[in-house]
Amino acid sequence: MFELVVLDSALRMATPLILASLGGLFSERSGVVNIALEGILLTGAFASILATYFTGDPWVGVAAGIFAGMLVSLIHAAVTVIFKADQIVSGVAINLLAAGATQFLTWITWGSSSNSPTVGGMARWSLPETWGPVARGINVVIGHYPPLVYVALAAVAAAHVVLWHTPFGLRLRATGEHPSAVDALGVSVRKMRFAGILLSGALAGLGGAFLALNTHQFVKNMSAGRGYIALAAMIFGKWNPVGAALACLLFGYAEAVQMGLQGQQVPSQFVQMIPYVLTMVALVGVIGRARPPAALGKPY
Amino acid sequence: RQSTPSQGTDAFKVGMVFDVGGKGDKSFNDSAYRGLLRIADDFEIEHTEFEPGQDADRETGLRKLAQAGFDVIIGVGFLFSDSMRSVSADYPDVRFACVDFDVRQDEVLPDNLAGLVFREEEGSFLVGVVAGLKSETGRVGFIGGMDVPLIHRFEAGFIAGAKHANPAVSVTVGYAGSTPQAFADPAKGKELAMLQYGRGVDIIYHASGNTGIGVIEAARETGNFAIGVDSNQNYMAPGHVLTSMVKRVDNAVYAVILAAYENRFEGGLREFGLAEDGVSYAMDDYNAGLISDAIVEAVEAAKAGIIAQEIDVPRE
Amino acid sequence: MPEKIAVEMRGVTKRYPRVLACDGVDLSVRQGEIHAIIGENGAGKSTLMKILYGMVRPDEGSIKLNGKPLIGHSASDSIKLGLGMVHQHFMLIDPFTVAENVVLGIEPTKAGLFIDGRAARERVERLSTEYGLALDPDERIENLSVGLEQRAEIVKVLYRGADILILDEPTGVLTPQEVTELFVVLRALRESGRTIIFITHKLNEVIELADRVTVMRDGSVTGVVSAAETTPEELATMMVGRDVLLRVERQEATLGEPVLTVSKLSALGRKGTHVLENVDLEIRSGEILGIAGVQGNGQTELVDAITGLHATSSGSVTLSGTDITNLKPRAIRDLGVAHVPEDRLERGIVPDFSVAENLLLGHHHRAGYSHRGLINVAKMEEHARTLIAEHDIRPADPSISAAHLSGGNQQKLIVAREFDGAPTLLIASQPTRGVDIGAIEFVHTSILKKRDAGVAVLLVSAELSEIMTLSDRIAVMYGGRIVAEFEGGTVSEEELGRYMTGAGDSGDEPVRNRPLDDNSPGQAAAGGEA
Amino acid sequence: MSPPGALGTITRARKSDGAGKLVSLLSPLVAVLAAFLVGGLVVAAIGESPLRFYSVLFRGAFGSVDGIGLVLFNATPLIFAGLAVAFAFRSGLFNIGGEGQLYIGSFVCAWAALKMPGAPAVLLIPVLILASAAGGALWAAIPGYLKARFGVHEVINTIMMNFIAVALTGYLVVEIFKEPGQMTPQTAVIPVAGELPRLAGFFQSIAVPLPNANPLNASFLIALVAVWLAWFILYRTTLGYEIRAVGHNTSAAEYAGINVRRTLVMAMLLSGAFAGLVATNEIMGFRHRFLDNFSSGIGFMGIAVALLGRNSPLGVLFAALLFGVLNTGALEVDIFTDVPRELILVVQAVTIILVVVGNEIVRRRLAGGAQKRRPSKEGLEAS
Ligand SMILES: Nc1ncnc2c1ncn2[C@@H]1O[C@H](COP(=O)(O)OP(=O)(O)OP(=O)(O)O)[C@@H](O)[C@H]1O
Ligand SMILES: Nc1ncnc2c1ncn2[C@@H]1O[C@H](COP(=O)(O)OP(=O)(O)OP(=O)(O)O)[C@@H](O)[C@H]1O
Ligand SMILES: [Mg+2]
Ligand SMILES: [Mg+2]
Repeated sequence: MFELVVLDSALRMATPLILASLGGLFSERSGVVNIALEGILLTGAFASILATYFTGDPWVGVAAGIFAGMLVSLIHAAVTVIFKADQIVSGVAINLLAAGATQFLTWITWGSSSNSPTVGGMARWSLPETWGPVARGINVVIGHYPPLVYVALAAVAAAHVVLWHTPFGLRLRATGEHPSAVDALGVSVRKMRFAGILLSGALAGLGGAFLALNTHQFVKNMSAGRGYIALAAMIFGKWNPVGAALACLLFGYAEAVQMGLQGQQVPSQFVQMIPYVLTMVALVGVIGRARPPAALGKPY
Repeated sequence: RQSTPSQGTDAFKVGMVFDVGGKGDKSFNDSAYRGLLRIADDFEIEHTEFEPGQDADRETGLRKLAQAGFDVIIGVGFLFSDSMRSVSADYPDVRFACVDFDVRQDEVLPDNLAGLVFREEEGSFLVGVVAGLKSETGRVGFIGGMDVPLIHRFEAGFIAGAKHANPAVSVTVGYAGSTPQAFADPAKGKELAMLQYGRGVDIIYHASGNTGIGVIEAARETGNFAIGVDSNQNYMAPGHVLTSMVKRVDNAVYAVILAAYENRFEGGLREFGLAEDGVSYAMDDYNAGLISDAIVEAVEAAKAGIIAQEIDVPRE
Repeated sequence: MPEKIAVEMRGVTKRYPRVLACDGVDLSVRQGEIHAIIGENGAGKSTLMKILYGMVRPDEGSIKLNGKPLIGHSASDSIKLGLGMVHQHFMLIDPFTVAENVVLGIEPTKAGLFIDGRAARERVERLSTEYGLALDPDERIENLSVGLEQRAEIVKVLYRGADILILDEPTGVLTPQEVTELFVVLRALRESGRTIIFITHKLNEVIELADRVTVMRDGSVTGVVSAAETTPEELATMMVGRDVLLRVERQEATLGEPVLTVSKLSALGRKGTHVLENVDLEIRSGEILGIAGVQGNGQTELVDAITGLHATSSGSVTLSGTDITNLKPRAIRDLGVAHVPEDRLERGIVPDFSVAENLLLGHHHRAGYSHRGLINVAKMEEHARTLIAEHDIRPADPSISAAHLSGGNQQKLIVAREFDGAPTLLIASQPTRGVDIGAIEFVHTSILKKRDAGVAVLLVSAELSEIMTLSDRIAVMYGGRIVAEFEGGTVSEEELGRYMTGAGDSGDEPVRNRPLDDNSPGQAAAGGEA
Repeated sequence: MSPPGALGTITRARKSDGAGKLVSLLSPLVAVLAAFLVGGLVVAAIGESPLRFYSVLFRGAFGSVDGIGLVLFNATPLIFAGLAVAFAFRSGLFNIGGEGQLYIGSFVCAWAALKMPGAPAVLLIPVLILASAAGGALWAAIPGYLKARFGVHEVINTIMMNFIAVALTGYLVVEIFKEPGQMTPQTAVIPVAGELPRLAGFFQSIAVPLPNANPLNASFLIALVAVWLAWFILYRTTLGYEIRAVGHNTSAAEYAGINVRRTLVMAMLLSGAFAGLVATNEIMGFRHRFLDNFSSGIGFMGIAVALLGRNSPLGVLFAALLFGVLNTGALEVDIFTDVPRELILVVQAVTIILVVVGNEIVRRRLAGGAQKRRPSKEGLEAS
């Protein structure tokens, strides 16, 4: 099952998961649980199609997806950071809101609460062929996947650098571990948490944009639980960008294999269970106990 | 919701309840909806449609429509079969029609319930012939939505048609899932198709509702061909949709409403095949350049053969 | 030396919903001095310091720093102005390294973007060598001892360029060795011209280290004295407002059979180190054994090990001849062990339960209250009314939630519950921590009453005066071991203090001021097992 | 024990006295009204009449005996799902797994019914009720055990188990138990003896004209009993006392000799049992068979219901009724107005958000005279 097409498929299916789990990571590293990832993905997907539909430019769609993701995460930030309400409950409500609002808006815009029309997709990256064989060679590499796949991989590296090598990352992680210590040093916990949650929204919104633009259409509930899987991947990856991305790739691979295995005797439902069962097993400690940020889930 | 019915007036009123995938799927539901719009245009008919939110709403929604004095109520999709049975029994004066009715063996339908079923295998056979003749790699593919007998009919007809045209052709088969959601997952459809194309398949026929939008997308992206289903989907990726197996749900819906409108509605199972113009393959400007005259001739020959019952099309 | 004033607070008042934490407090600290602030629990010391540091906003009053008025300042303003604070509860991030903790908030950067790890490490190393605060910058906080954690806190403050350092109870959690080292550091800091404000409960420390002392009681200042010109007794009187030692009526103990016998008991802590080592104890019926010691020397673990809340690694605990080592807490309770826990809110009560429900905690499964899995609500309320009346818990309403009781009344609730139902062994951990004088007296009388009724009492307290007043015998714990044992009234506070700080520690055998008789712990344990 | 969970603690509703109690009771009401207002504004914004919108909505729910019957019918599964969340919440656990638990409960119910074709109703009905509860309990016990034994946060595990339950029942119904010759992924119909009676007959006998076709059935009565039972267990049994003690203060519970692990598992078991009882309505009362994917989020709605009901059994009952009204009206709105039903989802979501925010505001107002907490909990834990 290591055919190139299967691996390709795995990477594409992992892409929205990777973006969303990186999003989850920034929020949770700042100490805020983000179950709202599911709703943010969905909103990002909707917004990207809406913007692409009206401008014809999928990159505007991408920007709209990011923006919409941040907008939704702003609700989460307000509810959990300013009002200090329960973070899980806020996330659950936001997911409900996103499901209702995207369907409602789809209906308002296109007259069907299930489907948008199809829009133009994103062109693959390429250098002009006239630049000669080298350009053509490069095109084989950079044109192999949709552009956002590369963006997602770059985001993993960027997230790693930001979290572990910048003052912002240090403070963000510190906020998730011990907010009163951060406060005592004169760093605003509120600002750090807002930043973490907004970044979370931007990344998950981008993930939603990929999901929708890759199929050229918005379909109701098209996030289909990916937000929760992204959350699981983040935990599986022990709250590290690289670990989370690897977990997403594993989940994407499991799904690709399931499709590739069709016609053979494995019931698809069992292959579908793999990521979930893996996560549970991983949490119990087969790969070592995952240690969440100490102040995760605690309002400050 | 084009024209909201005014309750209590004498106008002839039709209610339509959609399947999973909903309005705008450019496929099955849209085909039914087109039929409704057309007859509403042709006659003085008020109509309303909706998509049930929760499963129990399927039955409750049908009942609400019946209570509200609708004359004809149409359920789009086999998931309505059970609810149709019970609601039609409760409201004998209202006429019901269910597209793709999931009939039981030896079941006798009541007078006010029409089951509209199609011989999809016949239309699928024709597009199978197209695929068999057109394929350069000798490998064609089929992607179904939900793994159920209804979709197996599409698969069986397609395989038979492809082999009929080219006995050496091989057919790769994939399904998006085993729940109704499998008809509404274009992302999954695209990946399934990418996998098949990646393995050398150059034409994929999909019977997967909304999911197929992804299949057609994959055809465009990889420069291969797809074959549409239910509605004419040739326009969706010009140059990449070879043809569509058109299931004339619109015609069936039109016919059943018209019958009720003219007071000659009859319950029972109604079958639509090639002979009844209930299924066909789509030819238009979008695919004129893709299908040679030779292929058209072969398809027409197969069509004549099926109508004349000289060709036996398998159902599963 | 010119007398420049570093910190000047005038008329500072802070009201919390139910308490006046600071009531018109004046504080004046000279530049270059070590200024101690002392006072009982809840006197308002920490609040005053948080106000100075800008973490808490005062309701009234003014603050001047080096002559300049501070208005509505925040913690980050204070840092910029050269104020640094080491909090009573350390503010360190466990999974981070020392260097990361130190630079957090003011990180040295490369290219203006990335943290310069090498520079951070070097700065920490420079600071630690300069003041003799040996520390490995790359070690994670979670691997440090409390003493080293405190060093990291001090380096953190110095890194921010503080020349006024506030240390809130820095010695409460340190071993004597660490205290000595800390004092060396603090003196070195004073030599370098820095000003130090130092909060403590320990009067000897004040005399030893400080230049001047401000004493607080109930939110106000009761005196400012020069350390050289005062005595611990005088300070204590200022702190408490009357004679130091509480006088309680107590009769001669009538000893009965051994009730609790602890023999060669050892237990491991979270980090795998020995928190209890070969502890031997014996308490007879009608006797109070007081355990003195600096917090964190194994007292908590000893109590938890006896009550089944902390697993032991070797040794045994015997209750009236029954081996109860590592039994479940409920089994131990059911054998007649009552336990006033050291942390009221953490363990002693369920704040969201009603008073009646709280009074049932731990008894709720017993016959009379519970029948075939059902709670007898009428019985529960009757029980509550009786105990509320007996112990004068206010307000006298069984249905009010315990969170709404004052601290003293919460403590009375726990005492009422634990003293009820004829225990044979009563363990009282810090029974008067954070309660007002009236309640202290009540608790002390109750403990003595129990003793006189033949209950064996294990009293653990950080308050030496409490230990001295109540105990028939006193054991001193240090480093997880019993280092000395005395008959009540045969030992002075100074002597106890010496053992508590490890100074009197000569070897493995505890020091005893009386010949070991037949009832020595080891033999009694053996007898119990026979 | 009780290691800090992966997702931290849940803020708990706190008991407050006198006027505070009134305010905290009023705040959800105000939140609901405010959410309605938001919904009305949206309706107006798309150019429809909010008045007509709400009149259609409430006509659907209250305009006829049939409508009221539908409200109760739609509320029934939400009562069970809400009780499941509320009950676990009392032990400090957040059971997001109601969806999975009700699938397993429903499947077990249908399977047991099909296994006992000849059994008489007096035997079959109690057995099926127990089977439903047992199925849900079993599914919930797994995350409960993993929490108690390994400290793995129940939120993640219950989410995972939702997905697994849907896939597992999907497999069973599609591959093994599908009704032969049919396309729909559903089991055969359960024996008539296992069906719960509809309530139309009873209501007609007391001159309430509930139509025969109305799906309201005896499961609603079971739901009322379950509300009482949940309250009774929590407030009148030793187990309930221990559950609440663990939920409010784990270390105090441990100190008091309560077996915390066992209590957590028991709380999850009972919570899952409530979720499993959804089957009494969906399988025994209405569909009479297991249909793949039938739930469309009842379990998740249960979270909202519990929250709105402030996690008290009686509150759950009222919140479920409110959601029943909204869901019933939503269909009516969908059919008879130009506003799509999805707006109701938005109203529900806004209600939840406003309720939590309102709770916090009220709590902070009340905290003025009541708070007796440590100034800095974090500091304490770190040192
Ligand atoms: N954030 C707060 N909210 C309510 N009350 C508070 C708060 N902080 C402190 N208090 C109360 O103010 C009083 C003074 O507390 P403070 O912490 O200053 O005492 P302290 O002198 O430092 O005592 P200790 O020696 O125990 O540290 C106490 O009664 C305390 O309960
Ligand atoms: N299902 C029920 N049947 C009968 N009485 C009930 C029921 N649910 C609640 N009650 C009564 O209402 C009271 C309030 O219940 P509720 O659960 O709202 O308490 P609460 O104030 O939230 O308490 P806490 O959250 O501290 O447990 C209960 O003490 C009980 O007497
Ligand atoms: Mg203090
Ligand atoms: Mg309550």
